[in-house]
Amino acid sequence: DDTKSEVTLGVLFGFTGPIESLTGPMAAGAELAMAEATESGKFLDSATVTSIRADTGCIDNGLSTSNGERLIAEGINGLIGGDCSGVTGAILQNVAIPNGMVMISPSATSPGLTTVEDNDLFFRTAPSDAREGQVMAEILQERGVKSIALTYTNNDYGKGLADAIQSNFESIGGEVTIVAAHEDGKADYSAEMGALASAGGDILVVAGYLDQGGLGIINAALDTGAFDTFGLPGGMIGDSLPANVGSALNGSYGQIAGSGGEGIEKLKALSGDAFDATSPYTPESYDAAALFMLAMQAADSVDPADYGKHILDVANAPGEKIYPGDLAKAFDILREGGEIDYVGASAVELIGPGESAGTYRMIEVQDGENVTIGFK
Amino acid sequence: MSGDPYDARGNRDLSLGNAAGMGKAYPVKKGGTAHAAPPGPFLIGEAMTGGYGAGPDILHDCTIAVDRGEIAVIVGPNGAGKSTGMKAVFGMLNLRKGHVRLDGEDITALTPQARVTKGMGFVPQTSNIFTSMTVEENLEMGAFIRTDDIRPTMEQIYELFPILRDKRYQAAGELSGGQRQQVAVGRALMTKPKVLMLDEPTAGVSPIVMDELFDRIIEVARTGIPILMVEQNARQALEIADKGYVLVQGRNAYTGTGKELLADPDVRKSFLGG
Amino acid sequence: MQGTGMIVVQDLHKHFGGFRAVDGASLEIAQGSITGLIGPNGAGKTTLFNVIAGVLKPTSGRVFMAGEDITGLPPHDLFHKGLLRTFQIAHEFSSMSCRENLMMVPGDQAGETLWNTWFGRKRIADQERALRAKADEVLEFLTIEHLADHKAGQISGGQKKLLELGRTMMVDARIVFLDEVGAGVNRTLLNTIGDAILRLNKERGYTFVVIEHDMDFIGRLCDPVICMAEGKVLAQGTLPEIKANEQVIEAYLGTGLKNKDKIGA
Amino acid sequence: MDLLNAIIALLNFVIVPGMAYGAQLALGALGVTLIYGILRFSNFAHGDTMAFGAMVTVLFTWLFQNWGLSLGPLPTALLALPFGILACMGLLLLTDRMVYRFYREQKAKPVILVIVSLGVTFILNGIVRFIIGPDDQRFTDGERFIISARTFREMTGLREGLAIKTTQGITVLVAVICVILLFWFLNRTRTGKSMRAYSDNEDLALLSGINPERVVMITWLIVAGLATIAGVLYGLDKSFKPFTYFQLLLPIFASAIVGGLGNPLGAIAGGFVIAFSEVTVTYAWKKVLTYLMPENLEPSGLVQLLSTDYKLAVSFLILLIVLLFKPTGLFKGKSV
Amino acid sequence: MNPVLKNTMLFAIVGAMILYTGFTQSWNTALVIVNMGLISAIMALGVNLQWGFAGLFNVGIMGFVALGGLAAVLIGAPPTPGAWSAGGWNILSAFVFALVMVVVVVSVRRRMAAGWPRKIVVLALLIVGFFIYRALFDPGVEAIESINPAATGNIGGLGIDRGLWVTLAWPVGGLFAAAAAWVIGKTALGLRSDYLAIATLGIAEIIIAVLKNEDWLARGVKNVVGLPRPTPNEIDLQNDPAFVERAAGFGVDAVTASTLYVKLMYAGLFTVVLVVLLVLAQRALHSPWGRMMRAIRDNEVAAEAMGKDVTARHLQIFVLGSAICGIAGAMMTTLDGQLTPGTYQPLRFTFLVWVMVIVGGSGNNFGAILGGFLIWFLWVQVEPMGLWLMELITSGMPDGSALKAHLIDSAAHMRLFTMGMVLLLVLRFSPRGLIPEK
Ligand SMILES: Nc1ncnc2c1ncn2[C@@H]1O[C@H](COP(=O)(O)OP(=O)(O)OP(=O)(O)O)[C@@H](O)[C@H]1O
Ligand SMILES: Nc1ncnc2c1ncn2[C@@H]1O[C@H](COP(=O)(O)OP(=O)(O)OP(=O)(O)O)[C@@H](O)[C@H]1O
Ligand SMILES: CC(C)C[C@H](N)C(=O)O
Ligand SMILES: [Mg+2]
Ligand SMILES: [Mg+2]
Repeated sequence: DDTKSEVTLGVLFGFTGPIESLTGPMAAGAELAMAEATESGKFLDSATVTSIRADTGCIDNGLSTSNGERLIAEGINGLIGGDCSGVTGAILQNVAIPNGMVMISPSATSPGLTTVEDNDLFFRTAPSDAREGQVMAEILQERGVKSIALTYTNNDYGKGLADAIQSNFESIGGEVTIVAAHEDGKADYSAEMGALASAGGDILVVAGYLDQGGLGIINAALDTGAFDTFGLPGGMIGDSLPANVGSALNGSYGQIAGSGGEGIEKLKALSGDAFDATSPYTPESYDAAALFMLAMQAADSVDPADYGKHILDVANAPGEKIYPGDLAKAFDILREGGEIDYVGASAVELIGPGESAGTYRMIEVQDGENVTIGFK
Repeated sequence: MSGDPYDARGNRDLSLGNAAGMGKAYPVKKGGTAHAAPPGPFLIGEAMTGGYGAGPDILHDCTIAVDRGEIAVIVGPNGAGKSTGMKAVFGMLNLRKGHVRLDGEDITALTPQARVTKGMGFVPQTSNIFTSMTVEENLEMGAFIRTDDIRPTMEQIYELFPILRDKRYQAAGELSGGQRQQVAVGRALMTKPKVLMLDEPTAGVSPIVMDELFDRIIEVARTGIPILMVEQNARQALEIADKGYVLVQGRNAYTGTGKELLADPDVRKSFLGG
Repeated sequence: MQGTGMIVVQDLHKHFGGFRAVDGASLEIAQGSITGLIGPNGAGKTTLFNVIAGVLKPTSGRVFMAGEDITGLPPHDLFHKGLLRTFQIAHEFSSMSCRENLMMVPGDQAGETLWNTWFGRKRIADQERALRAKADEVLEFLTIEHLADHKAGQISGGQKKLLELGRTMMVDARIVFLDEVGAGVNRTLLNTIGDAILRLNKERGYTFVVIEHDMDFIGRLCDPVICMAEGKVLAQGTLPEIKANEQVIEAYLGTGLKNKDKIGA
Repeated sequence: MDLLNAIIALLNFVIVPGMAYGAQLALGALGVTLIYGILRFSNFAHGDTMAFGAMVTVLFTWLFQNWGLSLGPLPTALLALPFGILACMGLLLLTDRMVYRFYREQKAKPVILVIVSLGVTFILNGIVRFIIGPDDQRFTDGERFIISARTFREMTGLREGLAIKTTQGITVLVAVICVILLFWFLNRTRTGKSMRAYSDNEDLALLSGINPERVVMITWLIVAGLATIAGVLYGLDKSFKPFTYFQLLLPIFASAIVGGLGNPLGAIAGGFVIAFSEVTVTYAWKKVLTYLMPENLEPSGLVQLLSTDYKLAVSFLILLIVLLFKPTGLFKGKSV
Repeated sequence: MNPVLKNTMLFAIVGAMILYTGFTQSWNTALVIVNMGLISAIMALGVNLQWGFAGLFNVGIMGFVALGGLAAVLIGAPPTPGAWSAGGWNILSAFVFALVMVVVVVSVRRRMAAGWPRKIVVLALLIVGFFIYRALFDPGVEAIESINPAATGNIGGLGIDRGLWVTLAWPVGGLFAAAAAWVIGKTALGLRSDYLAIATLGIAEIIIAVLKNEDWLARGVKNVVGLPRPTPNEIDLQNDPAFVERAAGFGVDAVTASTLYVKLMYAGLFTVVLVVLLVLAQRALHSPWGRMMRAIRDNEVAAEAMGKDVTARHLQIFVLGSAICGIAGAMMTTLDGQLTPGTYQPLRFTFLVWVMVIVGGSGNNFGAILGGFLIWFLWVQVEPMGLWLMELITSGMPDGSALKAHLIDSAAHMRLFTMGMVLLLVLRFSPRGLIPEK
């Protein structure tokens, strides 16, 4: 099946379950890149790229593995996914590695995945949370924050991120008054709020998801008047948060993986009204799909064994910088044997075992909008 | 934790799998209507054939009837189909053959609750009280279809069974066996029925209450209300009966006046204990 | 040692909330007797049974069986000590066949140990055969052999009571408590049951305690008879003695004449 | 030592949120308990029924907001609530007709109904997400606070603020009213009693002239009302998101059970037990103690019995303990 | 129709559906379904034992499954160097201390007469005990968790990772679950139906909470990945010339052959477990023991009066059923190769198993097994079905219409919708389950 005119990419996300509201835009982002490649007519032998979606439930290993196998059976050439770090590990071990399938996750950010044995098959366009912790600690320090209360969503992402923030912040002399987990999708966060408020702190750092427990925590904090400024890591950055919370969020700040607004702006322009390009991990999803196709183009093959090696090449310098919407140009360069440096929507820079280096966009909420105030 | 000995539901942990509250009867399908029928006894279940659900026939061509002012008593060995016959008359199982007529109307197709509105009252043999409701509420439920003042009737019931007055606010499930039986009969009497059907009303009640009960039954009958009754206390029952049926294996075996049956040596020996 | 009786009950109380269902009852059941227990509805007979049989915990008081204090022992222990009982409201195993209802009773079945069910199948098979024969015998005696394979939940009210009695016949008991076995049972059959009770009493030395409202039945079987009322023992003696007792007549028996004069009137 | 601030801190972070959450659970538990009490099965679809009713209300609220209708300081959703209830009634009667009635006629065991209701849950799940999507939806308007923390602080000059949200107030009020009404209805009215009679002994209910189908219908209608009210109030206070309604099921069932199944008073008691056990046991007393203790004795740690990670575990633990002492719940509930 | 024939046909139908998946999708997919089907069937068997035969309403399955998973970690994961010396012994001594404390409290309660003094002594003992326990426990935990938290930070396992020895984790998983079930049973089995249900549900949540938050044990939500498997590694097989050659002999490429080979091996192992458990269960149930259990289920009071120790029997079957769930849980974790506490959700691990039991037919082991396979098949395969349904519905609509886009977008939510539909349909046509109890 080495036909180079029909490429399929599997999109394996949790369309149902705890992050079901994130995955819609994510998948749409990935498919946008595929459509772009198809329309360019310059990808391989004017290949059409189609996606096959399948569900992970975010938390269901069994379902994820089955669906992974199903995608393999459908003859996919690359696998975009999984989304949550837990199932991503399961898919990697049980589907990708045995089948020699390359897998790029746009959103699995757990530091644990950095060291996992992956036969060079696993990449991610999102940085490990270990890095974000460092960045956030620096930002807090620069703003003169002395003490923080910290709450995280109780999964490997939240826990890893919280650990990173805590250790980095403490090592530069800050005080973490409390680290309290919160479960997503729960009915009520009064208990967490009570503990957080009691512990106190200059600001409350919420290492959660913006339309999950994170939102609930922020609402509870504002309602009770316990905190009025929040530190917002990547999972909390998105247009829906200021929209949902309202003016009370003004002045809160944070960071999200991403470089120069350029990439994301281009993606926003590209997506138009079709979906929300700033939704978390949507840029990364676009980039994951793009990376697959660029690597295939570079290897001139759709066989994972061939193109896998090229992923790092196309993602990193040297070469021409490629942004969303530039795929056609990139295909041309690659066809001619040139080099590209894919920047994409989320400033992709793959380091180490193939994960995003993590340039971060510093955000502050002003007048009910996320405003980029710098980069780190 | 000790179980409630009267808790006929028994198993404590199978509650979810227990069909209590879902009922055991297979009542007539809704939507049937009554229509005029040839004259005959006030209440008659004629040539009834049928059984439970899709199971085998229990009743075979069985006829039971009672007329105004009469007491009719059904006797027979255990499992003969006496209770089944009563239920059939009340529309609690689907008849495959036969008719039920009440007061010149064919009511075979009526649901039980429609028959209640037509003036039939019934005390079943088992699970004949609302165990979780108080005695008084049990009586109120007996009068569910009535719209007039029920207090006088309730007073009468308490007069008849004084113990119930003492226990009026107690859950009926906490009563003794005989007390429950009294509640059950009281509930049926509350309906002020046009015809009363009793399935072993005296099982487990003490002699003194039994006498009272028979008294009251006679009294009720004398006001013109027909009474159809199953009894294992057959001799006492047949003594006051105008009509007696002996059922065996779902069929009418002997029929006659109460006196006749009492006198019949065959019947005495086989069913009345000599 | 407490007393000499098979069962000795000392100042037993059972209260439900404020209500005293059994209120200081003391009695003694002689070894080898058939004792009748009568009393008005709500006198506390069944409650007394339940306390003795371990279904209910007494509020106070003690119960002895053959000199041993059995107060508060759970029913299954009492069963193994030879104390059996029937229930006033039949407690059949409704989804099991009538035969199985009987076969489950004996307590020393090898097949009730998991290990044996896996690795001792021969022994179980032998035992089962014997049990089955025994059960069929009992069913036949109760005239319900045709119901052997019927589900017990789907037999008539009276048949359930028979099955209830049948269970006590599956094992060798020392004392059997019968709670209104007769209510709802055909009188002809009740006579046969009475005969069986007498036979078990004579031949095997079972002690019986019988609650019944049918004075004929009591009269045929029981000596002595105990009458309870309002949770206390009202009187004790032979049936004629009891029948002559004014208090008993007033509380329980009544004159029995009332409806006689109304018939035909 | 500053007693007033300590009390206010406790009120603000424990009592008020606990009350509101407890009332929310109680409202949900009322529906569950009613179905259990009358129809005799644990209805897993209740969470999604709440979601459905709330969804319809949200849609109507948006419509009204578009038209410019409003209730002043009260949320417009209250205006839309009747429509949500009506739609929910329709839905429940339809599911009863299409699904549950069959099993009733079959005399199916309650556990079958439980699993069937799980099937209904899945379907409702799909329908709700299909219509309104899986995302958070905002439909709150009107005055957000009865009193906000800032206003309170300015008014009293205390360091601690006390916030009471309008929705919290409404929720508690409505929950209490619903319980009283339901209790009165079931225990005092003829229809209510006939429903209890039906649940006690269906055959005998037939013999008393009670129409079972009517009882079932009334039950579903009440449940629809309760579910929609509960769903909307929850949505107003927190947010409307289909997924959380399914998650809400667990604490709701816990409330109904710890209070005693089938008993409306139990539902409200259970709701508060669950809510307060979540909030209090993991509460960090540092703040309160700091106000109470002389300065040099101020606690350095959080003074927290258990970390909030275990809040759910703790509330279940408390539930277990209650059940061990009261095996059928606080209010002697039914066990079918 | 003759029931044996009917049942065989039902099994054949499910088999055919899986085969069809094999032919139309891939044999790998089919085998994945088979393997999880086997595990599900075992879980269903355990639940059926408790519910179908003893009437115990256990909805804490998830907890036992998770404990089984924990066993897989503690047996299979590599030991963390230095963890034991850093804090392991502390923790262990804390546990021993706690155990001693419980014994002391119990014996004090026995010895002293009831009343205020006893209450005070007991309470004092408990409080003091708790603080000593924490004093022993906390430093140990801290020490262990600080050993390279991103990669380990846990106590580690025994590191048993050679071939079939890995399966040792399965019986150990059963033991873990059994031990937990014993404790739970001792306290909660007196409860009735739904009250027992919520109690077990709660305990399961507590178990999960512990697994999620006690990082020293199995890394909590940070997951343990790369657990050993009893099968050879696919990559090794692919690099093994002999294997490649043999695969070529069958006309399959090495990758497919290796993945199939591994899955078949799993399937074989699982089948052995299932068959053994099934035989044991069948024998037990068609014996006086089974009869006794049914009697207890039907009417506890009467069974008790007939000399059956209801409490003990309940405890026995609760422990057995839970152990089976534990075994299945360990098997599943070995199959996944990782423990992910966050994935333990009641819907997936408790209620889905219940659906299997009820749809299959409670009270019948074969029913439970059939239900396990069927429901798992549907759980996985309704997604494409839902999509297909949506495509069918929208096929008539013009491309680019908003409704069509909306419908296709919603296809993922149609998974549960379709599942619900199928569930209702099955139960509609056989309300007592596909293979009902006789
Ligand atoms: N669980 C209970 N709660 C409250 N009262 C109870 C309970 N069980 C029994 N009683 C009361 O205790 C009294 C004695 O009941 P018991 O069943 O022992 O009577 P009995 O002598 O067996 O009567 P019968 O001849 O009618 O069977 C009755 O008045 C009854 O109402
Ligand atoms: N719910 C049921 N389902 C199926 N069969 C039943 C059911 N109830 C009773 N039967 C069968 O119907 C037959 C007649 O039962 P019925 O209850 O009418 O007897 P009965 O004459 O009232 O006996 P008794 O004097 O013992 O009350 C019995 O043989 C029994 O096996
Ligand atoms: C999709 C994301 C919310 C997933 C998250 N970053 C994780 O690693 O679990
Ligand atoms: Mg009868
Ligand atoms: Mg009695």
